[in-house]
Amino acid sequence: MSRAPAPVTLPRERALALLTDMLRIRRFEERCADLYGQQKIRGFLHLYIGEEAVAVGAVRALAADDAIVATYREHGHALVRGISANAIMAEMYGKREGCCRGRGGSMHLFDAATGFYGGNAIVGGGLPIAVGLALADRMQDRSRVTAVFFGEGAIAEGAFHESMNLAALWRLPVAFFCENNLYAMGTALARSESQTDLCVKAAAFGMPAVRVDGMDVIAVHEAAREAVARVREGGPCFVEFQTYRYRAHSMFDPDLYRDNAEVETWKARGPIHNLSNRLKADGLLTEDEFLAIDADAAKEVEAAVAFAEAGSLEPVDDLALDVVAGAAR
Amino acid sequence: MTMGTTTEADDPTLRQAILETLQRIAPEVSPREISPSRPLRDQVDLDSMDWLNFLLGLHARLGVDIPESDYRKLVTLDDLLRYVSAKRRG
Amino acid sequence: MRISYREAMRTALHDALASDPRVFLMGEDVGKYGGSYAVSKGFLAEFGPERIRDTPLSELAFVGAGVGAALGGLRPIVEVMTVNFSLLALDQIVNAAALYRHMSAGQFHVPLVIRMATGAGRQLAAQHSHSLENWYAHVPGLTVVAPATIDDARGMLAAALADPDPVIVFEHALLYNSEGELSDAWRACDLTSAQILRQGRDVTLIAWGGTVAKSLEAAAALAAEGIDAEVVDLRVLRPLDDATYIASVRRTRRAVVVDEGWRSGSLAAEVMARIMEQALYDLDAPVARVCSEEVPIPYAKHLEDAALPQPAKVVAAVRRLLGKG
Amino acid sequence: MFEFRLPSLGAEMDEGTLLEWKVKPGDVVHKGDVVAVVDTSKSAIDVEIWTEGTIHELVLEPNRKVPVGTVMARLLEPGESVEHAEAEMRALPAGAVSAGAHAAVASVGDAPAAAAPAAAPRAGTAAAAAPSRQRVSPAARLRAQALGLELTGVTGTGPEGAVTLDDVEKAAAAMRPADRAAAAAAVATTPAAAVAPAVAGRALAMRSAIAAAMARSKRDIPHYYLAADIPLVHLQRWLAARNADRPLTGRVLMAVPLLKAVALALRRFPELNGHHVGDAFVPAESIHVGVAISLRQGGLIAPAIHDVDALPIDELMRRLADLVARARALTLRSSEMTDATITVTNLGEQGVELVQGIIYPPQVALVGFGRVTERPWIEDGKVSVAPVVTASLAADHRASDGHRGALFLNELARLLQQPGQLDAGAT
Repeated sequence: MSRAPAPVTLPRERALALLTDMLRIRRFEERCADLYGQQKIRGFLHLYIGEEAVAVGAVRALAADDAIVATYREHGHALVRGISANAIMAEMYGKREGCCRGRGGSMHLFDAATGFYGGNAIVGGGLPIAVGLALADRMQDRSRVTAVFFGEGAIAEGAFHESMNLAALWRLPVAFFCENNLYAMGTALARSESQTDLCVKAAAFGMPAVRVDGMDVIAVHEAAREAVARVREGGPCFVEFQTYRYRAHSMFDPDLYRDNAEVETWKARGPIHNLSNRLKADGLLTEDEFLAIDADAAKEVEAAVAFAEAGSLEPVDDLALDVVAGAAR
Repeated sequence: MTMGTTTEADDPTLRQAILETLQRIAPEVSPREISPSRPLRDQVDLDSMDWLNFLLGLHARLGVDIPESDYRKLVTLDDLLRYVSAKRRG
Repeated sequence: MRISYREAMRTALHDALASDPRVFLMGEDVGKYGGSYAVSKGFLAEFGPERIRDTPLSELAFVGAGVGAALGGLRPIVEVMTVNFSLLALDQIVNAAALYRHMSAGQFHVPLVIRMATGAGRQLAAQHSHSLENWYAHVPGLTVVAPATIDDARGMLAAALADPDPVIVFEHALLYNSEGELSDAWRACDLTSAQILRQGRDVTLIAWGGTVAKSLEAAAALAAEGIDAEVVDLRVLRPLDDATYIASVRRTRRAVVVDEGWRSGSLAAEVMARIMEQALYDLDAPVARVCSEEVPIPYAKHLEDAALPQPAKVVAAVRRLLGKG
Repeated sequence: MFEFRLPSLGAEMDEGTLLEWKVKPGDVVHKGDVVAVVDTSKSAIDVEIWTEGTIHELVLEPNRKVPVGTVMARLLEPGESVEHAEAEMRALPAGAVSAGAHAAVASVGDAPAAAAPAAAPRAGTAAAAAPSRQRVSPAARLRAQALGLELTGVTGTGPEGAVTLDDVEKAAAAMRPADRAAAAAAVATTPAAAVAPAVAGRALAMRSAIAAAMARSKRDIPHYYLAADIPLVHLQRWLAARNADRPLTGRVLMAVPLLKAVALALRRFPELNGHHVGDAFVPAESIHVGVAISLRQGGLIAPAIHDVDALPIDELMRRLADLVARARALTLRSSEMTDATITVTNLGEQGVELVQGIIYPPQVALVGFGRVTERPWIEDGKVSVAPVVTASLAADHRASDGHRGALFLNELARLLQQPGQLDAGAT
């Protein structure tokens, strides 16, 4: 990897925006790990560190009114999509000021205003829903695209195959964004799939399928833009983003299934310094500017922590709210 | 009732003894509800066997024997008090 | 007007499709085939393939697509051919449809109607004879109904579609051919109340779906013995209308719950528990139940009959409650 | 070996609760011995045994309510050995051995295990000692509580014999208002009054027993009713003279010569004295007069005085006093509950003149006496004022006819006017 960085093909402002988002996610999640250790955040916490380029590049490729269906590793997508760090952090604190008033937590972030349909903690669970959202858009003559994010682990689920089939059969506007981080919890792809070429699987449904370097945010962004445009034109599209999570699957995971060398290799390709190095090489970013962006990201996160700390608790009397419309039954 | 006639009839110990004897025969009776001047057997459900047992009880407790011929004099609680009191003094 | 349950259901679907462009029907063989119970016969020609949508055999995906379509502003009616197949879609029903409103703190809701045939009695053997209403009735966020009468077959669907949250409609397969008078009451169908179908003084038979007719039959037999049975059709299995059946049991002081589900963990058990909780001191006998025997439903007719609640079993249970058994 | 079973102590008795054994294994019992106290709807009854023997095994645990006919005890016949009895027991089919016997065997078999932790109860004995709990539906229990009714003795019509709300309501409806008030008051007051509900419960049970017996009587027995006025000038005079110089303990109540006269008259009218059993009347060999005794807590009981026709007046008085006392204390003997061959009721003390009674089945006649009143009386063409009683007869037309009934009342009148003859006892 001693090659000179590839030149940045995006306008500076766009590229800096991507960098900023990646830094926001990184600092936010690092703080989450810290807060988890302090027991401020509980439950399951799945961190996205290392994979930031995928959420940033892909979400930034969507139009403002497009829909997103995400997984339980979705803080990054939520942040990029525009849910405030305050609302997300407060949600993880279980506070009333959280985006789901403390009912969802880390795995179930929802936001109607930004078309963010969760936050699904069932592997593959979001895929059929994305198909349905797209069906509704098609039947109501809306040009919206639904982007559904899922890990490569979901490909083993029936829901993946059924949803791909349905979306292709009905030519529905779904962008299937597969975040292939190589491990379904602790099970490596090769240990769970007879066919490890995911694009072959997608192609079997008669759907365009692309593989992209998920550590390169610009590549991600451009591939996603292309895919979204195709989807909007007519019919679903599959994109495999090859990425890697630096941290374990969740906070409870001792990470015994992969060796340090592998992790270090991927870290060397880290999306943030990958982009910042290229921007610096192209003379588009100074170290001071980088530090300033990073400081802003840290500031946003600290503000979010303060916001969450200061938040209030949902009254227990409201426990049964929002089970069904009106009073709970 | 004048002062002069109340001495025997108002002997509280005697009254108490008679009422307790009556209660043993008729446990449901509340002594406070018995009017001393109204016929006793109108107030308390006493058949001839009860009456006999009542008199037997009085005899055992107070040592008074009441001949059958005197039964008709003993209509009210006051009658009994006077009668028994007189007998004991007699 | 005398019509069949199937016709009542078909008319209800037709009404819904005709009156609301957001409504569409989706499921296996609902279009070209006309519905496995012929409920949607002719609809494809009238409403077109977009709104009468045949699906592949992928319950998980098309029920999930129903959830997504509901989230996306439509009013999908998803037909799962039988409750047995619904198990393939259980994840989407339980983990998605039922939870979205709560997980999102009310930001999203899922106005989805899922219809499915349920129950045994046609010698379809173990994998096509389940009564799993209780599984769904267990889950907060779902409304579960079981139309047993012609009026409900006609009227419940509109109420279900008007509900902003997921409603599961269990149609007992034996009912499609049943006939009855359609009264004006169908217009007032709600998703909240149980209904007393027969008044009586001595015992309350609590039934729903396929056991309603059997309970009415049992009540008639009991009447011949001088036992006056009240029959309550629960109609709505979640939320249970405690007020109606508890009030009935308070009057009659005895109850038999008639449930085609298996006894262990049955909905009958839930109803009984609530009677215990709320009306113990009004009871004159232990609450009883007649459920399916705890065996997979067998194929052979005589075995199937023996496995299921039957009027005679209800009659016997009532006799025991009255000290006459 | 023979079995001693719970006897039926009355037409309406279907079951009883063993309160207490008066004997223990090894005791030798003789005819007429009281072996147990059994609670019935009427009262606690001393149950007698009518066979000689030695108690081998007490099968029934106290506080258990069992149907009439249940084996209560096993006895060795005179001369029979324990070994023989046990061999006989073993020969019985398994099901024929009572649960109690099983329990006893089990505890013996467990004996070596007694070295195990002392706190662990032995299954056999624990099971045997568990008192059987009366089944009462929750609704019935709540209602009974509200009414202050002790349910012991109320027969249940629900599943497994459970007392139902209807059973309580029926029993309550049959209660006298005074009982109800007393019961309700007892509920409202202190634990010291806790006995009152028990009494009220008995009243309830007795009420339903009376209801059952009387309903059966009116349903099954074709009654005819006769009455006759009988002057008691001589009797009253005779009685007054007799009591005048006697201490209280020696005095005789008017009821006694009335009872005696009935008994003597019956000697000539056997068709009024006995029982209707199955389809036929069976005249009794003895004259055991059931005396209707009203209980203070409500209800009515008619235990028998045996061989009244043969008893001297003083003895009859003693028996009557004893019977009334024990009836009110609810300690009657089983033979007194079952043996009456006719019933006499004396409602005259309440002021009524004419009684038209209902026969207590399976008896066939009931004699009633009204109040002794001063009435104008014409005899030998002369009008005088005389104490007069109206005697009535309710009789079973299946066993006798009105003509004979009328002759019986004439005979009764004759006897009551010749009081001197009443005391003889002998014919």
